[in-house]
Amino acid sequence: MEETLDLVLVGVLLLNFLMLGTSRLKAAIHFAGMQGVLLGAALFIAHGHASGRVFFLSIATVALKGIAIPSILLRATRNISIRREIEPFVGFTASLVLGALATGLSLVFSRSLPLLDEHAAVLVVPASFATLLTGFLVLTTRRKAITQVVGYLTLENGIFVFGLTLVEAIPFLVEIGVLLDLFVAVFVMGIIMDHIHREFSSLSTEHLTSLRE
Amino acid sequence: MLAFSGGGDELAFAAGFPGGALAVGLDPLSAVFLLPVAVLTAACGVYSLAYFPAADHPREAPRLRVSFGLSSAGLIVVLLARHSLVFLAGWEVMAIAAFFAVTAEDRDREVREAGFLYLVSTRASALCLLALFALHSAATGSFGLTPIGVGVVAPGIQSALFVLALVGFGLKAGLVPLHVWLPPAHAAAPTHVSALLSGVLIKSGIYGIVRVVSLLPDARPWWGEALLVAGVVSAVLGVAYALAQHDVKRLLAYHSVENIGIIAIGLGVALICRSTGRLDTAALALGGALLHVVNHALFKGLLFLGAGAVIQRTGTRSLDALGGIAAAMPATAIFFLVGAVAIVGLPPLNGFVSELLIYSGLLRVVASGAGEVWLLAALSAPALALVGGLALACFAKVVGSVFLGAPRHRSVSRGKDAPAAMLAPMAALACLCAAIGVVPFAFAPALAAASAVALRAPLASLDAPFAAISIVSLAALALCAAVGLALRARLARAPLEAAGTWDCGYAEPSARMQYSASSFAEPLVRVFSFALLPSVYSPRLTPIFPGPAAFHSEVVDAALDRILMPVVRAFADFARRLRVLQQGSVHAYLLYVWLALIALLAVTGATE
Amino acid sequence: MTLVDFAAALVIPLLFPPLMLGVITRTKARIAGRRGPPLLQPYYDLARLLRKGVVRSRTTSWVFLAGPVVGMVTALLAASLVPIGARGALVSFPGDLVAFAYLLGLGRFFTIAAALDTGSAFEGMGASREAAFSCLAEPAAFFALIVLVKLSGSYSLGSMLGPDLAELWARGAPSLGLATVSLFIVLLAENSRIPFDDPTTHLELTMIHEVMVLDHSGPPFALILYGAAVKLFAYGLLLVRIATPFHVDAAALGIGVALAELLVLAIVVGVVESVMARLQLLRVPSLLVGASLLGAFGVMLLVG
Amino acid sequence: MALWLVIVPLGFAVVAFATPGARVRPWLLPAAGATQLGVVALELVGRGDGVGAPWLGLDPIGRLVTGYLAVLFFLCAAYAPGYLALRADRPNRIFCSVMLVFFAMMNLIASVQHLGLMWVAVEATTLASGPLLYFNRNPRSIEATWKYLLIGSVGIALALLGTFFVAYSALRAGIATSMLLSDMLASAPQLSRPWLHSGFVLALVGYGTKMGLAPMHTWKPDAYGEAPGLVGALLAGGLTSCAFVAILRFFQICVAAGESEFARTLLLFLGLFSMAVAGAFMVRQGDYKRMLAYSSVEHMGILVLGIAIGGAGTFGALLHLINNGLSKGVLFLSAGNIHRAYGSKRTDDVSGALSVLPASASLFLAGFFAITGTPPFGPFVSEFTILTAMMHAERYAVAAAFLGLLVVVFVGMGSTVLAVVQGEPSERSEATPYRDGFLGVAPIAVLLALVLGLGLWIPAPLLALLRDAAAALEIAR
Repeated sequence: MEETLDLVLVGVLLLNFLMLGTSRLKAAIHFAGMQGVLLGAALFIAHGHASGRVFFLSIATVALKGIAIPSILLRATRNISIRREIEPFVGFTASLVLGALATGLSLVFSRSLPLLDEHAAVLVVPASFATLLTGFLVLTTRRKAITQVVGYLTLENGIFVFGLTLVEAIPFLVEIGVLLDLFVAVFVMGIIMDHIHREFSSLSTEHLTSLRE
Repeated sequence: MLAFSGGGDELAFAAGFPGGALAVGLDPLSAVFLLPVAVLTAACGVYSLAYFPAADHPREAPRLRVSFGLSSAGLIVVLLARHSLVFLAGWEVMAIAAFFAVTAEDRDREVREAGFLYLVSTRASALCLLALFALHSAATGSFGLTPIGVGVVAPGIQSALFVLALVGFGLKAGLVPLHVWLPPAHAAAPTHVSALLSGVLIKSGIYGIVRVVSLLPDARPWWGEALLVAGVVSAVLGVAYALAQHDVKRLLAYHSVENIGIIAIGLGVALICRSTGRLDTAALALGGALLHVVNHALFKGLLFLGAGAVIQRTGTRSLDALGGIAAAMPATAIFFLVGAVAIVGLPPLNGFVSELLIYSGLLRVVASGAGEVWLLAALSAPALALVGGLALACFAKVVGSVFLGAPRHRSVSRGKDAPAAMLAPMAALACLCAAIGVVPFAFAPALAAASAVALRAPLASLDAPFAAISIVSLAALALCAAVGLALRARLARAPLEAAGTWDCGYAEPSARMQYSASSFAEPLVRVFSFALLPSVYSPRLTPIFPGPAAFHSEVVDAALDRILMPVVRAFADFARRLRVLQQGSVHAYLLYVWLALIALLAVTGATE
Repeated sequence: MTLVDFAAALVIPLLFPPLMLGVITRTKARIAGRRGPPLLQPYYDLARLLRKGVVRSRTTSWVFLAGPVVGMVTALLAASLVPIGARGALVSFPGDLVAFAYLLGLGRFFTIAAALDTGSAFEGMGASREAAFSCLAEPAAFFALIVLVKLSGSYSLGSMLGPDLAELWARGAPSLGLATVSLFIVLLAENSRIPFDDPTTHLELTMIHEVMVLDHSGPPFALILYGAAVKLFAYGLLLVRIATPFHVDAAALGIGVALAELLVLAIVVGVVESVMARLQLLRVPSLLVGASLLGAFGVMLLVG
Repeated sequence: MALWLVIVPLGFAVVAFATPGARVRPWLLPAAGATQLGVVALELVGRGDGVGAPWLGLDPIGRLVTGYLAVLFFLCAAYAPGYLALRADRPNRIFCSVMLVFFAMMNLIASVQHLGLMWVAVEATTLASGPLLYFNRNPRSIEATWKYLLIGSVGIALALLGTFFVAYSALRAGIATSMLLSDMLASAPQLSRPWLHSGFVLALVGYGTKMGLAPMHTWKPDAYGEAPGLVGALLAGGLTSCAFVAILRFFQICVAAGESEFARTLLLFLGLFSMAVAGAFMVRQGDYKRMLAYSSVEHMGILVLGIAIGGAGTFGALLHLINNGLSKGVLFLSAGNIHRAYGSKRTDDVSGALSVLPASASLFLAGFFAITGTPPFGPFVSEFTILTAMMHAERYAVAAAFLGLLVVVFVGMGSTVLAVVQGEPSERSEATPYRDGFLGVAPIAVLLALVLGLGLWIPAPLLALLRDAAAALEIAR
């Protein structure tokens, strides 16, 4: 079981790097979606037993994180027909280097925290931190509003990974609530992005700096 | 009046506060301060009916009436409060209502700016008091303003309380260099509000200092010394600045700074004597200070009301534009003259009595020669004399340039004096000034009782030569009257010839050639230029046929324009540069969140 | 206080002062090699002025006449506070030295007001100078008196200048010496003598006291002249008592000695006026501040 | 039972969504507010029946905050019909129903006893307030909403991680964790310290973002500046208080774990920093609604500062929560009226409001004096209590900094407020026909009366509630 989980998490880490390295908007969204699918699987594996509840949660995760949310974002990209590139403040190579650095730091940081033995053995905690930091990088270095949502999604994915250590403690209601919140958040952001596009004919956040001191 | 005779009553009612019962009370100390409040509020209230009629100011007058009354009421609450929250509430009601009274004519930019400066100062003062009372309640475990027993509060805390009181109340009273708000606010306010402000409101600061010191059991000598030095500096600089003013209301305001300084000198001497155990001298000096509080309310109120009558008539506050008004407004001129003689501290009026008591305190400290503190008193007494001389020069200038000589202002033609509603309050105040000057002993018991409360000492009568003062005053009045009558009788028989003023042979003298107020003050301003830093705009005259040119000199307030404003500007500049951090970039904002997280985690990591 | 003392204290300030002016004038004349007017000339002048008519400026009000009256009355009252010799003064109480200064202040206030009432540029100028200089002289006088207060341990003129004055000199001679010098400077300044002011000058621009009273004439002018003499007398009395601390027990003799000393002082003033030139007006404040510093130095010497 | 507090507004939200008439719909808001007042009164009288337990329940903090929220919401809701009648050009179906959902979620935050569910509720308020902010539908409000959503959501995500960390601290200690507050408090002494500390920091930053503590406050001026005054009042008075409650829950755990010193140090630092940043940005602030946002930042700083000091400071902070919220209601609603009348929120354009809108401008001015701690208004009492606590704890340097910053804030705020209300009325006021009306002024006046009342007299039940709530935060002391 631990090996399978690690395998899935390695996949998650890999997707982080792909996301930092890609220059294409749609690809980034797809990577985030794939991460969502992997998380659904990881949740199933982490529980270690197949109850109806676990099954439902995994399916819901895959459905929302893997399918519904990416499709909202993809719909938003349809609006922007001309410039579909990611416009970073920090170059792709530099982003990759930073991502690697972040992953390394996550490994070090998770060592410094006292983990239970069963969690020390697997990649859960470092993968969580690494994904979190990747999300942060995407949030702060990518110019388009839509990439920021992708970053936020990745950030949430990182936290979700950490949640795998607490599968016993987190009640069903909370798990579903978190998922729903995320979905609604992206849904609302999607609507706002729609309006941004309508108002400014662009999704670049450069237009969103009129409110200032 | 009730409280002068006996001990104070206390009234308490319970309320849902963490602080417990809210108490008010009246004791002789409160009563001494209450008296001028009542008199001046009434006088200014009557005066305002004619000075600021609702018919001429439909928008401002109702608001002004309310705020005027509220500030007076707040002051009364302050004087009666025996609970720090009640005190603070009264304090702020007074201060904020006074703000609205000062800014009654808020369409004028100058008024708004002055009002804002006042508002900020009063807030700074209130926050000092907040700290004061918070520390007090933390140290004593109670919000009650009752004397603290010996040994309850550590000496260091007591000193901290004193310093907070000195700064907080000093801001309100206008001790230099905390006086910056005072001149502009007085100039901006409607004149009867200036009278109230200067006459009684700023005295709440004095009351606060006296009250707080009366609560503390162990007075240190340096408290009194600090107060004495602050008083001397305020008095000298206040009057020096006053001398350099061209605006009659600013001038009177600076005289308030001076008089507050004189009061502080008395308080300082009293505190020094209290800490060294010479209670009779302390009572004498404190009695003088308290009497000066009352006196200043009377004569400064009188002067402001008189000035207001002139301003209403002529529409200008500039001394250099006035002159010869005595002919048109004889009654106002006489009342103003009475106020001027009183504020300079000359016999036979009330200012002389209180200054004499304060001098007596100083001289007794010198005479006793105890420790090293006598030297401070020995240097302060001549400083007080200098202040007296400067005040004399200053009021000679005001009286001379406003009321005497020939009119410089077109609108001053022969006409009617101010209306009765304005003259009657002035007359009442002038009579009170004379009464205290001629029969000071009538007021001695009240002063003694108040001093006893403030000094935490048993009641004893003041050891002051009130009878001799009476004799000198009466003799001066009687002799002047006798000689004056004799002269009049003699002149009635003498050949009298009217002529133009002798101008040393110049053929065509005009009113504009009179010695102006600025010129009058020039020699003294020059002497004090090291402190006043006057800016002089003097034209260069070409040798043959010079064109029209004007000479102008101006003295700005050093504490405000050379110290405070640069600091404020520097801070505002710094704040403006910080705005770079918030330029609308959501990326930067997200970065701040992360930086905060990292910083806090680092702090956490470091503490483990 | 005996009856003789009382009578003396009442009569001398009234009658004696103009004589001092006569002595000064005579001294100056003698030094200049002239015979000079008679010693009693000031009395004749006063009598003549009192008989004369009055010319009044049209701009003036009652204040113009109040000036001379108040000036004279306050000078007389101030003089009554100073003891003649070691004997008591007419009125004496703790703090009377303050009353002395402030009574003279009242007189000055009204004199200045009267000058400003004429609306003349020249009189305004004189008033301004008078106000400025006496204001600077006041601290000097106070420093001198403070030295006495500290040494004598009391603050009424009667006991400060009482019989023990000689003993005070023994304890604080340097301080009292400085105080005497500073008080002499104050006397010259307050009474408008050279080097501060030249009563005999004819150029209005350089005058102080004289220019203030340009418009006065007849009886009011007599009051002014008389008041000035009384003021000189009061200051002189103070100065000679401090400078000559002897105690003469017999009442009449003590008074006689004091008056003789006053005449000597008048001669000294005359000599000073003859040998010195009038100071440049802009330098006057420096001299007065200097006098204050002398007094302050005297006070400092008493530390310890 | 506590569940009603959430269900009632949700029910009204459904009704509002279903109601067809745009004129009638706004009146559902005050109706919901009034009903909620009744429910809260019943809740506060009864000791709770345990329905919904252990997830929902009203501890003293919950009772205090739900009661306060009901009052604030009722008065803001009473203002709403008048406001929405003026904005008849805008559809209000979403606005009304979302506002009720938002209110329901705030009640959920205050009454929930489960850390995970609390997070869900907080995030839900973020999402619900998005449409409220976006009511004006102009480019500026889009920008504000975008920033609010993004920064808010990212911050909240960190809070979720913090919640997980704290839960893991129990797991690490070998305790079967349920994330229920009562369980966490009971097992607090054994919790694994590194996880607890990091978890607290994350929760503090996360919920602090929501609360608007500097330097996570950046969304605030934009959001408050662009939102209608009504929404600003609910955000500044209600939402920030709820986020504060969320932080208090974590603080409670720290206290129970004997780690109060650690938590207080962080709170002290953030509190003073927030006040300083707010002060610096309030100086020469030319936009009076942004100025109110910085005032909110400042007062959030005061709240955490009070908790950081402890003792009477805790009491003061809880009292200040109410005082600040009600005063902010006064300020935002009256500022909204002024904004409406002048069509501008720049002080360059707006002056002489006292002449144009005597009632609103007077209330605005009174609100300014109230919020800056002028007696006899309520905030004075709470700030004074906090200051007394500082003196009592002998934190003199903190007290000096606190007072110094209050002066700076007063100067900054005062110059802006006075520029608006005083002086000659500017021509901008001619541009719109809006003037004071009963519906636009009466609710604000009632709010102000409450603020004044709290400065003069604290009713005994409220006093008891405050004391209980403060005690709940001071167990380990």
